Amino acid sequence: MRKVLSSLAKTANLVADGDLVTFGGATFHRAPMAFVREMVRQGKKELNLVDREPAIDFDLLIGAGCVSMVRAGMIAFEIFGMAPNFRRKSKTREIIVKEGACQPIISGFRAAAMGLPSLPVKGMLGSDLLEISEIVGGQKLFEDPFTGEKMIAVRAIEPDIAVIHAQKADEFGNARIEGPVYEDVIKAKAAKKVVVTAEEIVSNDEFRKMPEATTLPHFLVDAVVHAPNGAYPCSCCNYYEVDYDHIEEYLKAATDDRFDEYLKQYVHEERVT
Amino acid sequence: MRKVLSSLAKTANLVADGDLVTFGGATFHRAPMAFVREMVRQGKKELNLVDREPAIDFDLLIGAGCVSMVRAGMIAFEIFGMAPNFRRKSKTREIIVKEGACQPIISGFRAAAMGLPSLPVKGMLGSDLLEISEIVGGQKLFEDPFTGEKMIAVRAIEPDIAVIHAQKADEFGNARIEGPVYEDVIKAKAAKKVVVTAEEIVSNDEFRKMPEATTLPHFLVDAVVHAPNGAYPCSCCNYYEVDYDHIEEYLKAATDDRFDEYLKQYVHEERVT
Amino acid sequence: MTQSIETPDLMIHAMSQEITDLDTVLHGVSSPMPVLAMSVARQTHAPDMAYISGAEGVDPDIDRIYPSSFDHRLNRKCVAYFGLHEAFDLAQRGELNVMYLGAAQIDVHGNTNLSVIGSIDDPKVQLPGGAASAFLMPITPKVVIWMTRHSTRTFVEEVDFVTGQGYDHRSDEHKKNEMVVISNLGVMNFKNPEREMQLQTRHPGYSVDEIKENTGFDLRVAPDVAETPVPDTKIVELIKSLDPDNVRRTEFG
Amino acid sequence: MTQSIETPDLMIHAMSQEITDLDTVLHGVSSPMPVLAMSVARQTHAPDMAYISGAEGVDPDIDRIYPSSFDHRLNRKCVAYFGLHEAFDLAQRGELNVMYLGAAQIDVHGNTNLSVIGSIDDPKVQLPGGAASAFLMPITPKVVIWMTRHSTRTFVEEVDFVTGQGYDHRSDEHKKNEMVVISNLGVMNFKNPEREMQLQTRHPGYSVDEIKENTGFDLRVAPDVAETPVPDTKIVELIKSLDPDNVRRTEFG
Repeated sequence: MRKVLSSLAKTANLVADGDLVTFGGATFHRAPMAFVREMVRQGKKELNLVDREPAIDFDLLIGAGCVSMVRAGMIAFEIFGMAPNFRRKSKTREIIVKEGACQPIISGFRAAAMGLPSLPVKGMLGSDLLEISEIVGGQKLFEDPFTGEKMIAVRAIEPDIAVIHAQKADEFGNARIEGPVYEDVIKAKAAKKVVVTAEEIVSNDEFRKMPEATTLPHFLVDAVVHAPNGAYPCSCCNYYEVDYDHIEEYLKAATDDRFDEYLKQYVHEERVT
Repeated sequence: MRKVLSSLAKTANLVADGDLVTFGGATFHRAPMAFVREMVRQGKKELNLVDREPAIDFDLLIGAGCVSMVRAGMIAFEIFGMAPNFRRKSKTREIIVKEGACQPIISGFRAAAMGLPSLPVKGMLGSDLLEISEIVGGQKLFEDPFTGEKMIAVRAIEPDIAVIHAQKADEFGNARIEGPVYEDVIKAKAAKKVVVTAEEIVSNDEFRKMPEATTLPHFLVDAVVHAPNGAYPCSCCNYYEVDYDHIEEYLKAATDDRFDEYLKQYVHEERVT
Repeated sequence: MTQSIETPDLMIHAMSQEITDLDTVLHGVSSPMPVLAMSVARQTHAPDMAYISGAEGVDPDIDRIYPSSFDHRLNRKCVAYFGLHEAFDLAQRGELNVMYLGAAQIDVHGNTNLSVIGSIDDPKVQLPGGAASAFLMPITPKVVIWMTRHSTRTFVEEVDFVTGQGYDHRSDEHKKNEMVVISNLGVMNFKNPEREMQLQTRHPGYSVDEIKENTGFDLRVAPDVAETPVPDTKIVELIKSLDPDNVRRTEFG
Repeated sequence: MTQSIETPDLMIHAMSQEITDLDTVLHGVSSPMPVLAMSVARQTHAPDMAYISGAEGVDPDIDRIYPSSFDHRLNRKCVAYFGLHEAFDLAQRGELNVMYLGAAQIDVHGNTNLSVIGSIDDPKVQLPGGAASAFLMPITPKVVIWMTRHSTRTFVEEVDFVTGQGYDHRSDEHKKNEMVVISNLGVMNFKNPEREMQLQTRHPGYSVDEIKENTGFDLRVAPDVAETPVPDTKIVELIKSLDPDNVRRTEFG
């Protein structure tokens, strides 16, 4: 194991303009928001974002002008309604939306995690989404070599970088996620580069005391960043809950055309540890 | 959750002659030996066994005349040498051996676990094993629908029953495996029926205190049996180690043509709790 | 106002009735109504069902809901974690019995739209996306669609975009699977040979004609059409206690 | 007798030298020699390698070995668990750098046989099986084959059955991957344009001619053939301490 402890600024530098990027977590939970804000500060451009059910992480990057393409099963603010910047910029065509379905996106990550060019899935047949996906090259009808059953082959999704916020990590890149893991292990295996941001940096011994709790072994991780409150305003199980008030404040700012103010206050003037 | 706590005798009754059967564990570790011995006592016939790297579990059933077909990546007693009954009965053609390779067997289980008719794997091309597998229908060459890359499709392996020995279970079928898990979760998802034998039956509350440690949720499990020392002479992590002396005794009995004595002493006259 | 207060509870109760004991049930994102329906079912007529939360907890002891359906507090005292990709594998194996899905539009064949209003190439409104609909609709033994705004704009002759597959977009094998639509006006299913939507029960206070008027196609009526059963006080109290902040009402805005 | 005592240690040391730091390395079943080689590498020249045990532990702190290479005590103080199916995914991604495999027979092209002696339809001897060989041999950047009984019966003109693919059974892409054969007589590789086996180093006490005589085909000799380096006392002591019961000697029977 070699030491891979780094800083937000340095690791965000690993993201190149135009990269295919995915994040750990789901909707308002354990998204790597500190890293997302650093990406905004670094002025990333033309990112290609992919995830199953993202929310404020994608919307913030879209609102800040970092994104040119989004592929997701659903992007929304749950009961709070539409993702405001996504809604606006998809209408003006400032971003291209490639709607997927959750399972093909998960299976695309899985194919890449397994080192396969594609993976079969069921369902999908008969949906207009399939047609769109076929056109953009993400899915293809094929027949199972044994049964002849009509299946959908989902092309591997291999992000240039996956950023995952964990509760604990050590300086070598071992990471422990507490509570729901979502597709985070799959994403880490699928991506070319993996950055873990963590609430706490603990000793390697802590991991060796409870190896069954280790979610990501060090050899899957390229860099680790100490980022306390790194998921805020999203939740981080065992550390803090979603700040639903902040979500509403975000929505209000984006809807009232005061998103620049939001960015100034919460992103550009954020004090980074 | 409904209660599924049962007995060795009743659950072994779930195995029908001719069934495709797999076991949890690997070589001398956490094989469900108490269940295997009960299968011998019940005189199962013409079983079709499949696993990645089995050892004494398969060999005991073969020696007792319960088996007609074996498919494995490797079946051996590690440094102790050949599996004695497997060696003898494969030579006399009393059992049919379909040699697989570990990855196609694991991937066959995975395909079934994922509800897919087949799953692609890499490697395999150029091995005579592939030819054999193609003849028996387990593997097929195909081209990836996107890249055209030559891949091997592995047909799903859906055992009629998977028997898994766990350290802890509750009366509803929730099970916790400690230490290495091998392909046990995959097998449980792949099989039509799943029996868990467990060192200890603990309360449901024990599971709710540490849900992240639950290996198999109840809805994957059809029956649970309290089987202390249920992996013996194999190991059960955190409970007991392999009894290597017993392994040597077994080998000696089988090699010296005293296997009936072994069966009498350790299987037929075993006192079952 | 009485009606608007009661409709969510009536719907939640109806949604809960679609679960039979021993069913394995999953809910998705943005799903306060399904979370409540599953909780009610488990605490009343289906105590042995397998409850898989979108937040990944299995059989959690839910004391209350939150604005996010993935809030990890919804995993309180769960017995295990089960990831969405695992639940989807279960669905591919045919072992996920019931799933709840939403829709912005639905048509006579049960096609749902969660993608765009208008044309896909030049949408009037970009919707949030279908999430698991296109995957789960055809292959799940029972899909329950809940819609809180039953009108001629949401129950349409033909959806603008087929996100989730109705019966006319399915293979023969997948035509066997059941769909139930539970709206703020009534409960619809497709239990006829043509697999077209029919009214099975009307919510108290709504006539068959009123419901037909609010539907953008000629809505069939089941021969045994009846009134939607009203939940008893105990169930209403249960729902209230599980949702003290009235999260369930946000969908009725 | 001195020679027979030292050969395992000489081989283990040679096997350990095939690992460079930062390599991700896996061992399989029935593998006391690879376990010792990986342990030696990690405690000497490759401290940062990723060690994946066949017993599933990652970077365990191994104090001693056991008759079974899957003995869970080999996971002592590991930092994580990583299942074989996960390690195989890693291999399919090209991220498993080194794998150790056994063989009952090997030929000039590096084809290995672990399946049958004689014909597959009427085998003289049914062997235990190839385990991961057919999967990993072509796709792994470096495969190290260890063989403890170098003779004309094990190093053969043509294997009875191709379990693991030699270079003449590989696609052009997979021909790029390296193979090293470490026997009780010497170290062989395939570093020539024809990808045929060649002697790279001979173990102390064996001449090139002796090794060629014990080989069932015309063994090439590398232009820079040399003597296999002998491990220093510290390494020999380390091996001894890791294997107090001489498990490593069972393969030399």
